[in-house]
This record gives sequence, C-alpha cells and structure tokens, in this order.
Amino acid sequence: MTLWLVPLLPMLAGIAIAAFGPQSRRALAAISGGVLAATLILAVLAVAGGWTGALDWGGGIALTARLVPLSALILVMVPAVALPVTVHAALHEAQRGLPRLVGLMLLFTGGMVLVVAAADLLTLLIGWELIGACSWALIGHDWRDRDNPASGLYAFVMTRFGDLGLFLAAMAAFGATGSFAYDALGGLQGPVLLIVAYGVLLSAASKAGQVPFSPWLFRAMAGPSSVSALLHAATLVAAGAYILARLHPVLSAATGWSVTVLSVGLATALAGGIVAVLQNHAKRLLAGSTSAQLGLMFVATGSGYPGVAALHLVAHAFYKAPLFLAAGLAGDRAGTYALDRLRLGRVMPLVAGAAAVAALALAAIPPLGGAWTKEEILKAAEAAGPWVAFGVVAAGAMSAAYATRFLLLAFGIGKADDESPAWPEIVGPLALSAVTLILSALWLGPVSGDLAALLGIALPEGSRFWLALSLLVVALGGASGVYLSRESPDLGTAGTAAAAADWLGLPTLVFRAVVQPFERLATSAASLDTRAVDGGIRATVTLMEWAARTSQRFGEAATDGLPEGTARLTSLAGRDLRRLQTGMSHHYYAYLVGGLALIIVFLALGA
Amino acid sequence: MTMTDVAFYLLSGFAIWTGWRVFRVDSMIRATFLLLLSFTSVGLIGLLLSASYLGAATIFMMAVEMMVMGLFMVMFMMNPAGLNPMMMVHQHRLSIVAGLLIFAAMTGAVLLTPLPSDPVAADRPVLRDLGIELLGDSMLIFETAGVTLLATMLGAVVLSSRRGRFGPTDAGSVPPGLSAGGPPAGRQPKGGGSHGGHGGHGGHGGQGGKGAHDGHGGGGSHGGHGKNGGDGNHGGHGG
Amino acid sequence: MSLIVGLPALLALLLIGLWAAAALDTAIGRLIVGRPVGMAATDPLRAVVADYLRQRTDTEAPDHLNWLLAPGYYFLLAVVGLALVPFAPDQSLIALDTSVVLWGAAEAVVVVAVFLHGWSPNAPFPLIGAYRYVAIGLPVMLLSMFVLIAASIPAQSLDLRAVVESQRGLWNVIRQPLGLPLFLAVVMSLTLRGPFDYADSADLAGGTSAEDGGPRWIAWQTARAAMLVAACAIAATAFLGGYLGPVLPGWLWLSLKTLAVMVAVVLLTHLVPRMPVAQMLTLIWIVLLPIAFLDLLIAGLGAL
Amino acid sequence: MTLSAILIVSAALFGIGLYGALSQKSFVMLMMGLELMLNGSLLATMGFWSLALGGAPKGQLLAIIIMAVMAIELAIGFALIVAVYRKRQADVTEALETLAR
Repeated sequence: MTLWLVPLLPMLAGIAIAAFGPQSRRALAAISGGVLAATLILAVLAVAGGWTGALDWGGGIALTARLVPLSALILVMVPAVALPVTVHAALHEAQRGLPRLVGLMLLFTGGMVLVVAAADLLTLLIGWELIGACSWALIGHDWRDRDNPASGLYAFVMTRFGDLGLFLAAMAAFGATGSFAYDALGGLQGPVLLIVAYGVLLSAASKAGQVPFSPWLFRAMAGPSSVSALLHAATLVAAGAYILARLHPVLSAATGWSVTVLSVGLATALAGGIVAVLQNHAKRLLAGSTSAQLGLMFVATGSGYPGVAALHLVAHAFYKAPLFLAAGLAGDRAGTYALDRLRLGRVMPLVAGAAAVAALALAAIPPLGGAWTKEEILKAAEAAGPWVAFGVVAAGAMSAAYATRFLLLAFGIGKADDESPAWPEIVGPLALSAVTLILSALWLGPVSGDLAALLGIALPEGSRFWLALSLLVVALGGASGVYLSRESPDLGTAGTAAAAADWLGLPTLVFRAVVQPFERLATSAASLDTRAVDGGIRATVTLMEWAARTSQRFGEAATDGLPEGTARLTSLAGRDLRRLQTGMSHHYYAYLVGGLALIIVFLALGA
Repeated sequence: MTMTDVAFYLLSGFAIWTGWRVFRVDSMIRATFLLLLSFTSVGLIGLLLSASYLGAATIFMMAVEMMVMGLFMVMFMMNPAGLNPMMMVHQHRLSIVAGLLIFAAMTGAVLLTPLPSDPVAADRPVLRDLGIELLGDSMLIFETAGVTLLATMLGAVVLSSRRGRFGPTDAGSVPPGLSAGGPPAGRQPKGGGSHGGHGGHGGHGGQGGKGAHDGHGGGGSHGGHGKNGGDGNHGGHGG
Repeated sequence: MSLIVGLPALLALLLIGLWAAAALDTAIGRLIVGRPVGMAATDPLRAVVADYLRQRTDTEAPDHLNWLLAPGYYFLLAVVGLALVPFAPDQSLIALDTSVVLWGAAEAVVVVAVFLHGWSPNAPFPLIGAYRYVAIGLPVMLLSMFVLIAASIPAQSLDLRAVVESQRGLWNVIRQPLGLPLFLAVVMSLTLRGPFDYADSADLAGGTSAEDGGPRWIAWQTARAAMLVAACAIAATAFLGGYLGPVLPGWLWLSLKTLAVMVAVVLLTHLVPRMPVAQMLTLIWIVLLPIAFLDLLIAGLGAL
Repeated sequence: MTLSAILIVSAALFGIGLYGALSQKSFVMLMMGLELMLNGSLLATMGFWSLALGGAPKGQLLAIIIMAVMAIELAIGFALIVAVYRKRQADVTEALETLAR
C-alpha cells in the first residue's frame, strides 16, 4: 500500500464534504469522524507496515513520501487530535457553512498529514501551501464579518512571508543537488547549506508563531475555536516545530543554526509567557501560550534534542486542543472571551473538569504528561547551558501562572446556570483530556524509556537540582496565577499591561517598521508615477492635441483638398470615359481597331 | 507580261471590285454572292499561285458558306431582294477613313519593305507537302482545328436551338422600340409557337425611318444546315 | 491537249451528250408510263423550237442579271466538270492535280446557281424551290465529298487522271461497292432529278423555273442536261474506269460508260418517288452519310 | 504577278473588309466585312507561301487554319445571330446596348 493514501483520504473526503456535504450535524460528525478514524487507522497501518509513496513527476522531479520514527509519531498524532476536534466542530459550530468548515478541516488535516509524510522538499511545499491556504479559508470562515477575512489575510501574508524561506531553501537545494529529497540535503555545504537551513528556519518560525511573527496567532483567533484548536494543536503551528525537528539532523550542521533556533525559541517562550499572563482574552491567552510552548520546542531542537521537541509537540497537542474547545464553549456561552466575565465552572462542570486536566498539563504540574515533556526540555536546555535552563525555568513559571489564571478565571466558581452544555458538545474536550491523562504514563520510567527507544530518541540527562528548582518555580508560578486571578481579574484590560499583552507592542512595531514604510514607499511611488511617468504622457497628449488642432486648422486644406481634388478630377475623367461606354459593339470595335493600330505603330517605331 | 499576269490582274481587279460592291448594293443576297465572287477570284488567284488545293478548297468552302449566309440574309434581314435602296451604316466616315488608312499603311509597308523572293519550284509536290504536313509535323494543330470545329458545331446548335434550358429561348422576347427605350414595335412572338417559323412577321417597323421594307421571307430552315450540320434532322421548313 | 483543239471537241461531245440525255429522258419516261416511245430522238428538238416560240413571261422587279445568268452559271459549271474528265491517259482539258476538289467546288457552286435561279424571278414558287434545294443540296454535297475522296484514296491523288489510272486492275465500282450508288444520288441532286428534285418539281409548278418561259426555259433545261452529262462522265471516270477498256479508243469507252450511267440515272429519275423534305433530310443525315463514312472506311482499309 | 502586287490586293481587300465591319449596322453585313478581311489575309498567306517561302508546307497549313477560322466565325456568328434574334427580334447592332449598363 502506498503512503499517499493517508493524506489523500481526508483531502478527497474534505473536498467532497465541502462541495456536497449534508447539512445535518450528526451526519457531518459521523462522516468526518469516520473519515478521520479511517485516516487514523491507515496512519497506524502505515507506520506498522512501513509504507512509502513515490510519484515520478518527470524531468528528474519526483514526489516521495517516507516515514522516520519521529514523523511516524506525528503522523499518528495528527488524525488522533483532528478526530475529536472535527467531530466537535461538526456538533458545535454555527450551522451556517458547516459542511464547508468541516470539509476544509479535513482538507487541512490531509495537508498536514502530507507535510508529515513528505520525504522531499517539493512534497513538503505542496502540503505546506495547502495548509497555508486552508488556514486562510478557515480563519476567514465567517466571512460575513468583514474583520475575519482581513484576519485570515493577515495570517496568510505573515506565514506566506515565511514560506519564501522554504521556497528559497527548496530552490537552493534543487539547484545544488538536482533533487528535492531530504536525503540529498545531507551532502550540502557552505552557503547553500546556510540558505537552506535559515530558509527552513524562517519558514518554520513564521508558521510556529515565533518572534517576530507571533502576532498573526492573535489574528488567527478570528476563526472558530475548533479551527483554533486544530491549527494550534495539530496542524499549522505544529508544522513549524515539526519540520525543524524533522530536518534537524541535516540542518544542524549549518553555522550558528542551532544557536539561532534556540535563541528564537527562548525569546518566544519568555515573551509569549509574559503576553499570556497579561492577556485578558481567553483564546489569545491560549494563543500566547502556544507561542511560548512552541518556543520551548524550538529550544529543545536547538539544544540538539528534536525527539524531545516532538514528544512535547504531541503532549501539547492533546492538552491545547481541549483548552481551545473549552474556551470556545465558554466564550460562546458567555458571548465574550473576556476572562474577567466568564467564571463558568458551575455552568459546565464537566467542561471545567476537562479544562482543569488540560490546564494542569499546560502548567506542567506532575504527574501529567505535559509536565514530563517540559522537564525533558529543561534537561535538554540544561545541556545547552545554565542560562538557557534558567530561561526555560522562567518560562515554566509563567506557563504555570497563565494556565492557573486561565482555569480560575474561565472556569472558576461563578453563577450557576440551569442549563449545561449538551453531551455532544463536550465529548471532544473530554476525549482529548482523557488522552492527556493517559499521557501521564510518561512519568513511568519504563514507559518513557520504551517509547524513546521505539522512536529512536535520545533522552537528555539532567540534574535533580534543576528539576527541583523547576518544580518549585512552577509552584510559585501557580500561586502567582491564583493570586492574580483573585486580586486583579481584570488584568490586561487597561494600561501598560494591556499594551504589553498585545505581544509587547510587536504588532505596532511591525506596523511602524514594515507596513508604514511600505505604504509610504507605495505612496511616493504612486506620486512619482503620477508626476513623472504620467507627466510625460500628459505632455505627449497635450502636444498631440495641439498638433491635431493646428493640423486641423492649416493641414485640412492640404490633406483634404488633395484627395478631394484628385477624386473630383478622377470622377470628371470617369464621366468622360463613361461616354465611351455606349454599349454599341461597332463603337467598341472601332476602339479595338484604334488600339491595335496604336500597338502596331508602337511596335513599328520601336523596331 | 504573261497570260498568268493578265489573269492575275483581271482576277485581282474583280476581287476588289466585287468586294467593294458587297457594301454598295441594296440587296443583301447580291452582297452575299458578290462576296462569293470575290472569294472565288481569290481562289482562282490561288490556283495561279500553284496553290491548287487551297484555291479549289477556297472556292468550295466559300460557296457553301456564302450559301448559308444568303439563307440567313433572307431569313433575318430586311430588303433581301433589294427592291428598295438601302444604306444601313453607322460611323460611316470613320469607317471609310479607317479602311483607307489601313490600306495606305499596309501598302506603304509592302512598298517600303524589301520583300524576299523565293517562288515555289515548278516541280515541287505542293499537294503532297500539304498532306505530309497536315498528318505529320502539324498533326496536332490540324487535329486541334478539327476538335475546335466540332466544338463549334455543338456550340452553334446549342446557341441556335429554340429549346433552351429554361423553356423556349424566345420566351418573353420583345421587339426593339422605334426609339431608344420606346415601346416595342411589331409583333410579339406567341408563347410556344410552331417550331422553326420565324417567318411571316410583319417587319420591324421602319428602324428609324431608314426605308420601308417588306416582310422577311418565310420558310427559315434555321441553323446552318450545310456547314455546321447537326440539327438537320429537325429541319423545320415550310413557311 | 491544247485548249484550241480541246475546247471545240469538248463542246461537240457535250452537244451529243445533251441530245442523248434529252432523248433518253423522253424515251425512258414514255416507256415507264407505258406510252409508245415514238420519235424520242427528235421530240426534244421539237420541244426546244416550240418553247422558243412560246410567249415570254416576266415577274415584278426580278433580278434580271442573275435570272439571265443563272442557266449560264449552271452550264459553265457543267463545262468545267466535263473539262476535268480525262479522255485518254493524261489527257484532260483542265490539267489540275486537285481536279477532284475543283469538281467539289463546282458542285457547291451548283447549289448557288440553282438558288440564284430560284431567287432572281422574285416570285414565291421559285423562291420556295430554291430554299428547299439549298436545304437538300448542301448535305448531299457532303456525300459527294466523302465518296470522291474514297475513290481517290487508291490513286493516292486528288487528280482524276490518277484516279482512272488506279483502276487499271480493278474498277472502283467493285473495289468500293457503296461508292457509285451514293454518287448516283449526288448526280440526281446536282441535276434536279427524281427523288432529289426539290428545286424544279411539279408540286411547286416547276419550282425555280416556274416563272421561266421561252428561251429561259430552254436555257435552264439545257444546263440541267449538260450537268447530267458532266456528272455522269465524272461518275464513269471515278467508278467505272473512265477511258479504260480494250479494243475501242478511250474516248469511246468513256462515252459508253457515261451513257450507261446516264441510263441508270434517268431510270432512277422516273422510278423512285420523291419524299417530303424533312424525311429526305433525315435519310441523308442518318442513313446516307453514315454509309458514306463506311465507304470511306472500306476505301481506307483497302488502301492499307 | 509580284508579291508586292498580291500584298497590295490583299491590303485592299482587308481595308474594304474593315470598312464594312466598322460601318455596317446589320449583323450579317458586319460578318461579311470580317470575312472579307480574312479573305485578304488568306490571299496574303498564299502569296507569301508561293512567292517568298519557296512553298514551305507550313504556309499551306496557315491558310487551312485561316479557312477553319472563317468557318468557325461564320457558324458561331450565325448561331449568335439566331439567338439574339430570338431574344430581341433584332438584326442590327444598335439593338444591343446592354453593354452600356
């Protein structure tokens, strides 16, 4: 069997559903759930059977798909996360355009699967472009609100800019090796390797919402919360972290690449933490946390442990998705995402429970799986250097703080409501939280050891000091989160905090540094066009008009008179000549004789 | 000055005189036979010039042709008998000048050109030469002439047949008016009338006062029976 | 043979021939209708005298010249025809190597002469006769052309002298059996006789000669008889070996043969009825002309 | 009998023919003019053949062709006259002025 089946099944099903899907929620849920379940089974089978795929495009270009242990892990994770999220979307999201939403989510998942399964840069690019386009369509799903398409466009342009890096990398690699295959990248050296490595990094950072591309994640919140869940947990954002981990073996040889990855990741982790702590918008808080967690994964990759990053990616997927779904449920119920106005613990206790599990995992509270992977990252950072480890510890403290704050503010004890969400709406979060709970097994030494062995992952060694310090700091962070939620629930609604909550002014910076200069350049170019280029044309027009007027005044007589006079002469001659045309054969005969005589005279004179 | 010369000058003078008389007599039949006389003279000159076959053939052919022409004269033309003086000419002065000019120019050319002299040898087998030539070197030309004559026969029959592709060819025919564009003068043919009878219609009404004339003689066996043959088997005669 | 000797001899012979023709015509005509032959040899002469004394008629505005000259043309053509006939080896009055063609020309002019004779009186019957004759005479001439060309093929010459010489072994009448009968038809047409008399027939009250009276009548009938002599002499020359024959002199042989042909023609004149013009035209074009082609074909094959 | 004399006679015949062809109203008379012109050229051809070319056979051939042309001219001419007469009942050239339109 070919590996192409795994991405193609959700893709084709998604297109079919988007085009011809039923309006009924249950039917949609059943169909999409079935498709994704089948995809999951296929993925498992593919991993177990070691399927590959190859397609000869011609001209030396071939599309290939092959799995390594790391990608196998992600390959299983993606449909596993997408299944409950998509079913939840079918059961919960607004009825209008639901088949399109569900279909696009399937397509989105298929694209991500393709990215994961890809074994060459071209296939990767195809999947990459597909998920980019799907994210645009999904963020702008509710296009009747004019802000949503704009947000989708913002996100699209931002990630698209990053895509340039991938294109650059692919072209450079192809130019240098004549092949797009990952395997061929190993032989790269010198500037080409630099171009490829940093191109991929640029692309990954933009997709993963790393500094300075982070703001697009906030704008991406315009989409439905299911989309956010899918986008943050399993697909688009995850793709950035995944591709770095996947290509780490070949790219880490590039000068300064690991350090750069590490730096970007650490900066994002810290900045994202601050932003999330100060954020008052439930989904944006989660978005900031996503940036921060992805930053931690970058740190792990930069430290030389891509396997750890992948494990954290999986754990993150399973707890971030229910958090988004819960936030969505809460926001839809409350009509707002302002944290200081939610407190829905009593309204939806089961959701609150699921969110609690996921939030604790986010906060890295043992014994949850998220905590284990985070500690592994700490160990990796420790290997990179104490300052890095310290940064990771600080980031951990902040994640504990914003996770606690989110949980308490969103699902704290508030007013009761007689109506709880229906079961179908909470199945998704519950299932995902359950998986998070199961991941707790990672704390068991044999389990994690076996998993690492299975995946061929080298687990870093760490000291107990840092572990203890980390746990202590996490506790402190949790405490500060409790404090903040009690004392100042409206943190981030006004003042400096609010300003800082918007990515520490990064969007403004982007606006000032990029957008405005561009606009100014465009404006001045336009005015230059108007004045200089257009001026020449206007002058030509004026000159021509003057020439036309002049020629009309003076040239008329000459240009018109000449043909008219000729015509008059010709018609006069014609009238005279017509008189020869009598119709009388004897006249014609006489003309003939005359002509013949002329010819003979001519010939006689000539001879 | 031999007898041959005398005969030549006599025949030449006769040929020119009869040729001139062709256009000066009132009767068209006379004109026709004057033309025949002119041809005959030329044929006899040909005999004098030792063109024995050509001379005889000229007389032969022209007799037949002029006979046919005479028939047409009587069929179609006014004043066949020459009972009335007749002068049906146009651009007369121009024609005279043209004829004289041509004659003068050609005579001048003849007189001014040094003509070669290579008379045919008395013992030359001219008739045999002609036969060999016609069926030898120039056979293609000769046969082409034959085919052309055949096509002429067919064309003449088709053109002169009253049965056209779209009914009788004289359907809707209208005699010309007395003045240009005027009302038709004379009898109009009856539709599908008896075959072969052009005869008996009462003249053309004057033709601009160029003299009265009697009706055209009847009994037109139309087409050229003698020369071009072909349609002889429906020889409508009678009149 | 010089002109001075030849022409009188020719005219003398023609006179005898004329008398013979008239006498034959009278005698055979009487024989056929069952009347006694009587003085058939002298009756024609008496008729001439009687006609000469008869009242002369005239028509309104005739073409006097042509009316007068038409019998002359006819007679002249007969003389030309007779002059072409060789009386002995290489002895003919007009020594022309294309005498066959010239005879054809004479035949063609005969049509013109007869037409002029009918046209010039400016009277209806003669004109109708002239028209009818032209319609018949022209196609009959085609017959004559083919038949005479066929006769000249064995001689490989258009000269009647050579034609005679070519019959030393075998007469053309045997060699080309179709030739003589067809030529007899031509002779009858040329002399306005019997089945081919569309010019002077009784149904038009005499046709072209309806208005002839007195001397004109005599002249015309004389010309007809002369043409009969000439045409029969040509027939005898072309098909019966002309002057060829044992014992007797050549001119006598020729005269005898001419007489024989004349008898045949006069018999046919009185025995074969005349058809309507349309039927005759059909006969000529559809039957006789193809037979003439056949004759030509036979001659050609024989020459090969 | 010199070639010049023959040619002058033929020129005279030709000139008379041209006069007739140009001046005659009647179709048949017009054709007589044409025939007379051809007559002149026939005479000239025979004269050249006999007195200037030493009896070259091609000269006789040309004369034969001229005769064929005469015959064709006559046959087609009369056929046209018949056709025109049927349509127009006209026997003079003036009756045909359709060419003016």
